[in-house]
Amino acid sequence: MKEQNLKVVSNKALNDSTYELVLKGGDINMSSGQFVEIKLDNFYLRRPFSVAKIQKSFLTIVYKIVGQGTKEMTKICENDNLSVLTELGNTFDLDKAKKPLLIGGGIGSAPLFQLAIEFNERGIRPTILLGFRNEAEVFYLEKFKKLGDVIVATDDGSFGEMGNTVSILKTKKIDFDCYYACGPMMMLKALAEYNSNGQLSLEARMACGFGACMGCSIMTKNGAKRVCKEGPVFSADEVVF
Amino acid sequence: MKEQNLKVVSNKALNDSTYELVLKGGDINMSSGQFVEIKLDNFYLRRPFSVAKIQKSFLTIVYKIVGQGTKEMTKICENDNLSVLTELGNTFDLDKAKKPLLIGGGIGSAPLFQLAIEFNERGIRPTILLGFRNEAEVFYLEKFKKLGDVIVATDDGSFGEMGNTVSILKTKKIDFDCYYACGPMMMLKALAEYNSNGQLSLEARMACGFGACMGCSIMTKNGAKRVCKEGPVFSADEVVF
Amino acid sequence: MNTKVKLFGHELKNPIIPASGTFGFGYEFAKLYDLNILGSMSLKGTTLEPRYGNPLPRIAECPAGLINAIGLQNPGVDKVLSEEIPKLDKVYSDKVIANVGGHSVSEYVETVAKFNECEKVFAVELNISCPNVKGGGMAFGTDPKIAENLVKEVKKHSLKPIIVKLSPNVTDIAEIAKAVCGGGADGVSLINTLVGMRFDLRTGRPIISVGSGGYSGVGVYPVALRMVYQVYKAVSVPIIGMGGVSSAYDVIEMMYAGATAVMVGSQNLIEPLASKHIAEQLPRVMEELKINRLEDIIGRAHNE
Amino acid sequence: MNTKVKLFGHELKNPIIPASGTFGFGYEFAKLYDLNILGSMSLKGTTLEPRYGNPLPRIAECPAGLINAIGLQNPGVDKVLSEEIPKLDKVYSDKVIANVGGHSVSEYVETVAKFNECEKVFAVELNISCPNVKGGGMAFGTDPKIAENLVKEVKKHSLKPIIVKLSPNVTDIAEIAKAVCGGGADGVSLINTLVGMRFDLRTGRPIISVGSGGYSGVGVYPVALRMVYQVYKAVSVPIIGMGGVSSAYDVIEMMYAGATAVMVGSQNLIEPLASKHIAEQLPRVMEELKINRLEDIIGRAHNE
Ligand SMILES: Cc1cc2nc3c(=O)[nH]c(=O)nc-3n(C[C@H](O)[C@H](O)[C@H](O)COP(=O)(O)OP(=O)(O)OC[C@H]3O[C@@H](n4cnc5c(N)ncnc54)[C@H](O)[C@@H]3O)c2cc1C
Ligand SMILES: Cc1cc2nc3c(=O)[nH]c(=O)nc-3n(C[C@H](O)[C@H](O)[C@H](O)COP(=O)(O)OP(=O)(O)OC[C@H]3O[C@@H](n4cnc5c(N)ncnc54)[C@H](O)[C@@H]3O)c2cc1C
Ligand SMILES: Cc1cc2nc3c(=O)[nH]c(=O)nc-3n(C[C@H](O)[C@H](O)[C@H](O)COP(=O)(O)O)c2cc1C
Ligand SMILES: Cc1cc2nc3c(=O)[nH]c(=O)nc-3n(C[C@H](O)[C@H](O)[C@H](O)COP(=O)(O)O)c2cc1C
Ligand code: FES
Ligand code: FES
Repeated sequence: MKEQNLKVVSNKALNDSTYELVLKGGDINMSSGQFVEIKLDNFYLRRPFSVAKIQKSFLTIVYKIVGQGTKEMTKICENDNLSVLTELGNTFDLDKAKKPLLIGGGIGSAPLFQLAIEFNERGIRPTILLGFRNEAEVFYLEKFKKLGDVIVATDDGSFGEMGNTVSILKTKKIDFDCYYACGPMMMLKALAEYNSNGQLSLEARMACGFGACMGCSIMTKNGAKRVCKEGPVFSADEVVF
Repeated sequence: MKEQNLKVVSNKALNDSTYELVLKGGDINMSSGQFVEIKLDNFYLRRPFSVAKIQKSFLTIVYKIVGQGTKEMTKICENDNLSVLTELGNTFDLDKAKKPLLIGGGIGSAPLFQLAIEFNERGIRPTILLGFRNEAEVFYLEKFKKLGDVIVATDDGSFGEMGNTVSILKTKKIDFDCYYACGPMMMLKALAEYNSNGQLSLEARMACGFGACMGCSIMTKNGAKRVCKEGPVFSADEVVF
Repeated sequence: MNTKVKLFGHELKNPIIPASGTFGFGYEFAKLYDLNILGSMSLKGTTLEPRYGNPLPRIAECPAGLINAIGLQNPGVDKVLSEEIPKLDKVYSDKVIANVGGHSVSEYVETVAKFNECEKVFAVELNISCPNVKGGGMAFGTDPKIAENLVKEVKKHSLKPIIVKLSPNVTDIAEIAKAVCGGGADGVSLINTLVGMRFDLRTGRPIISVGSGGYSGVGVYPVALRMVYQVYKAVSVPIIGMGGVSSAYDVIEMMYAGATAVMVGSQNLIEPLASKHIAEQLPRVMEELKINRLEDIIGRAHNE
Repeated sequence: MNTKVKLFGHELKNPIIPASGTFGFGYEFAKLYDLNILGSMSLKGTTLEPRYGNPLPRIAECPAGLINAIGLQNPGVDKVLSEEIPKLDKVYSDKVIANVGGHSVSEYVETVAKFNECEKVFAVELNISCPNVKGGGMAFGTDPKIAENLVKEVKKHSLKPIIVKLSPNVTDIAEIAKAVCGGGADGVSLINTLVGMRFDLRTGRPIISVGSGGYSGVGVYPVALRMVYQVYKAVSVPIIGMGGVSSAYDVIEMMYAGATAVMVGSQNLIEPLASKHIAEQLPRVMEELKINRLEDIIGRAHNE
């Protein structure tokens, strides 16, 4: 973990409710699955966000407006400086898959982008299953298509297949050995019940984000683990939902 | 009273501990004696400052670093926007004097600058007695000299006369009919005891600054009065110290 | 968006009420905005006799609020009735809440009774929780028996509904709430200020002239919410919630916790248009949260 | 600048101590900075048996702090002694304070006694004020008789000085402080968290899984200062002050109020280097305020 001051390169809307924030700074030594915590003016706690892309000293996150803090974040401007804790949490384990399936639910698709990049760096083109509520929420589609074979589903069928990631997974025959999923807790739970051979990136309300407060401890088959420290990536077969 | 967003024109040091902040905004309808309240980021209460100069839509305050808020104010930059309550408090009564004496103690000299301007506008050149702790604290000297006959005293004699405003007033023969004073409470008290024909600009710790909280009420011979509303300028003979 | 709420049969156009002591007697704010946007207002704490209050300094800043020790400065109930309320009546057409402080049961009783004939006042808020008055104020608010007895006596002589304002400086606020309801309180309001202190970095001495004072502002908000929630579980009279409210979102949370109406205090002092802004923001926030009728959400946090 | 203070004969190089529950067992912070800059540290609350604590969410944000309801998650005293403290010992050379929670007198007694042989620990802090554990924790801290009796029993079996950590959720904290001193407490620490709540704007339900939790952070600072001041007047044992401390200026104010040492809690969570920064800032602030020996200012607010 490091506390860094990063400069805002850009902060732009990808769709009505989703933004992309690009930061530039000294020393970004991170991999897919890890997250950062951003300090916002006038908010007490930092806000955790997965890295969506890491490239040399550029760090990209993709965030969805869900509350006061993320609403405020849309006002961040180019050249602003942000205090960011970097290198938080563990990483996805890429060794688990020869034929990976990446499953993203809504904004949970964000960390899968960096994961897809890393698989491509290993010469593996993953299958990518993305679920959104509706067409308006889709983001990064063209970018994902460059990195893998993409299936998109929307709850209302306004784009791609109609359904959610779990229903698609159950009905469509997708060839994969291990899946990597991030999205709403409900989705992750349904996935884990359906197939335990996967990795799940979890969320929890956090105070510190670096292991000091026990605010984010979940129960696993191997005892209590902190989402921010032993996680956010857990094996689908160990999480006790 | 008005709540306004004013733009910072400049914020520069006059000496080691004294700064001048110039703001520009819509509608500055104020006179000498009145004050403004400035909202600072990360501080709950606004900070009250007398206007040192008003010129069309430009408003100047002169402030001294005494605590966390004024220390933070030195970081205000050109083009920043500040939320300011303007047109607060009453004004000096210029009609009281044909031969005015303006008495400033330290940073209390600031509001006397606008007062001196107003006397000049009436064709009256005031006598101006300014007391400082030492040479390093003197500010606006050349500017004051253009507007009146200036006597400067310092506690340690490092500049001008040695002594404080009250001792100078007692020993030097100064020709005046009514005085106008702003400075530390101790000085104002000594002045009022020595000569009751004057106007005093008082300070008090304030919450609102516009008459709502009763946080700043002083006792006067005419009952309780709010420094922020019936004041900050009071007649020397009415204040109960 | 229906923002109406009812208190003791009296309908407020919205639940936004400036809190006692942070809005004077209201009329001075009329120069800033049309007060008729407000659901009601709670007047400055009034005592039988005029009071100057505590020596200065009465105010100390805190990272997320302020400490005050005004000491109930007010012109006395007679002048409030003959001068202040008539002035307010000219600029505000709805009815208001009188706020009464005191040092003894008889003083409270006598002061409250004086409002009986005042049509502008639809309820009297009994401040038994002021931490800034020696030998009175808060003492009435921390002992359930003393509180109950006071309310009983006051009720005997009052023709108006009595709202009892509760102190947060207690181990069990629900116990006090039950006691004042036992005494006949028609409603409760909470929270008053938390006792707090600050010290002068240079001298080491307390900043407030009388040592400690009452702490209010956004810093007390989570405590206020918890206490409103607790009291809602304990009693069935309407609750007026307050403490650190600074936005329409905060109003909604207070109402979820159990408040029928919400008072805005310190925020008026740092942002003079606060109560107006909150009242204006409320319908927009209701729309965002898909709330059609504000009364429907009172106590929603308690639904299973 | 002499920043040394003494607690029970043990000399601390400065009064800065990370507060229990906000610093884990310390060693994980050693990757961030050299812990030896800290006067001491208070370990995560420890119970006889391992505890998972409360379900998630355990954290809710507030405008000037946070609410936590961890529920004393810890690996149990045996593992703390055999694994956690040895790990800490490798990266921190000074002695530390163990923090003990419990559900019954016997659990407290047994857990405290286990630290008797642990050289790394120079004092045990008895948490009788945790609002997050049902049927224990805070109940011990709000009734003076129960508190006194607990301390008495613990003292019989402890070889270490006992610091009793007091709850701010009481009408009269001085009364509890006197009671625990009557029971033999060697020192007191305060404040623990204030009970607070937040509600989900969308559902209306409490955010914290168990409803309410403990509120801490800069928002509690004025309450903490007042209580330290009150307790200093009431008892003569050393006081460890905490609650909302976020700078060396705050440390000075706490000491003026009566604290011999000062704990830094929530600030560690939002600014990982907070305790280090405060320890570094302290001599500079002493110079600015013309304080040569820090011990001289303890309780200065009480000088006439
Ligand atoms: C490890 C991790 C990675 C994440 N990655 C992303 C990402 O890449 N993109 C993205 O848009 N979001 C991500 N989130 C969720 C994101 O942190 C929240 O949406 C955000 O904090 C909400 O802040 P707010 O102020 O808008 O919401 P508010 O509800 O106003 O926030 C109040 C408090 O609740 C917390 N909170 C609210 N919702 C959540 C949530 N779902 N998870 C955790 N804390 C929450 C906030 O952090 C804050 O402390 C991630 C969360 C975690 C734990
Ligand atoms: C009507 C009026 C006019 C003023 N005009 C000027 C001026 O022209 N130039 C100038 O430099 N100063 C002026 N002051 C004093 C100025 O407001 C304080 O020096 C300033 O608020 C200190 O803020 P701080 O954060 O640095 O100090 P801190 O001590 O950190 O502030 C803490 C709190 O105490 C209050 N406070 C501290 N000292 C004073 C004080 N002497 N008077 C009132 N409140 C205080 C602050 O406003 C704040 O609420 C004036 C005060 C008043 C009431
Ligand atoms: C300056 C000031 C004066 C107050 N005077 C009174 C009063 O006279 N009577 C009363 O019942 N409460 C009084 N209060 C308490 C407020 O009405 C309110 O209960 C408290 O401030 C909490 O709300 P807030 O956090 O929104 O300010 C006063 C508060 C402040 C800040
Ligand atoms: C996440 C968290 C966990 C805590 N756990 C404990 C604990 O185990 N034992 C204890 O005595 N106090 C615990 N506390 C209370 C703190 O030690 C401290 O008393 C309180 O937070 C006030 O200080 P602060 O405002 O500086 O945080 C905890 C506080 C927080 C925020
Ligand atoms: S958020 Fe503090 S331990 Fe995970
Ligand atoms: S500061 Fe509020 S009335 Fe003067």
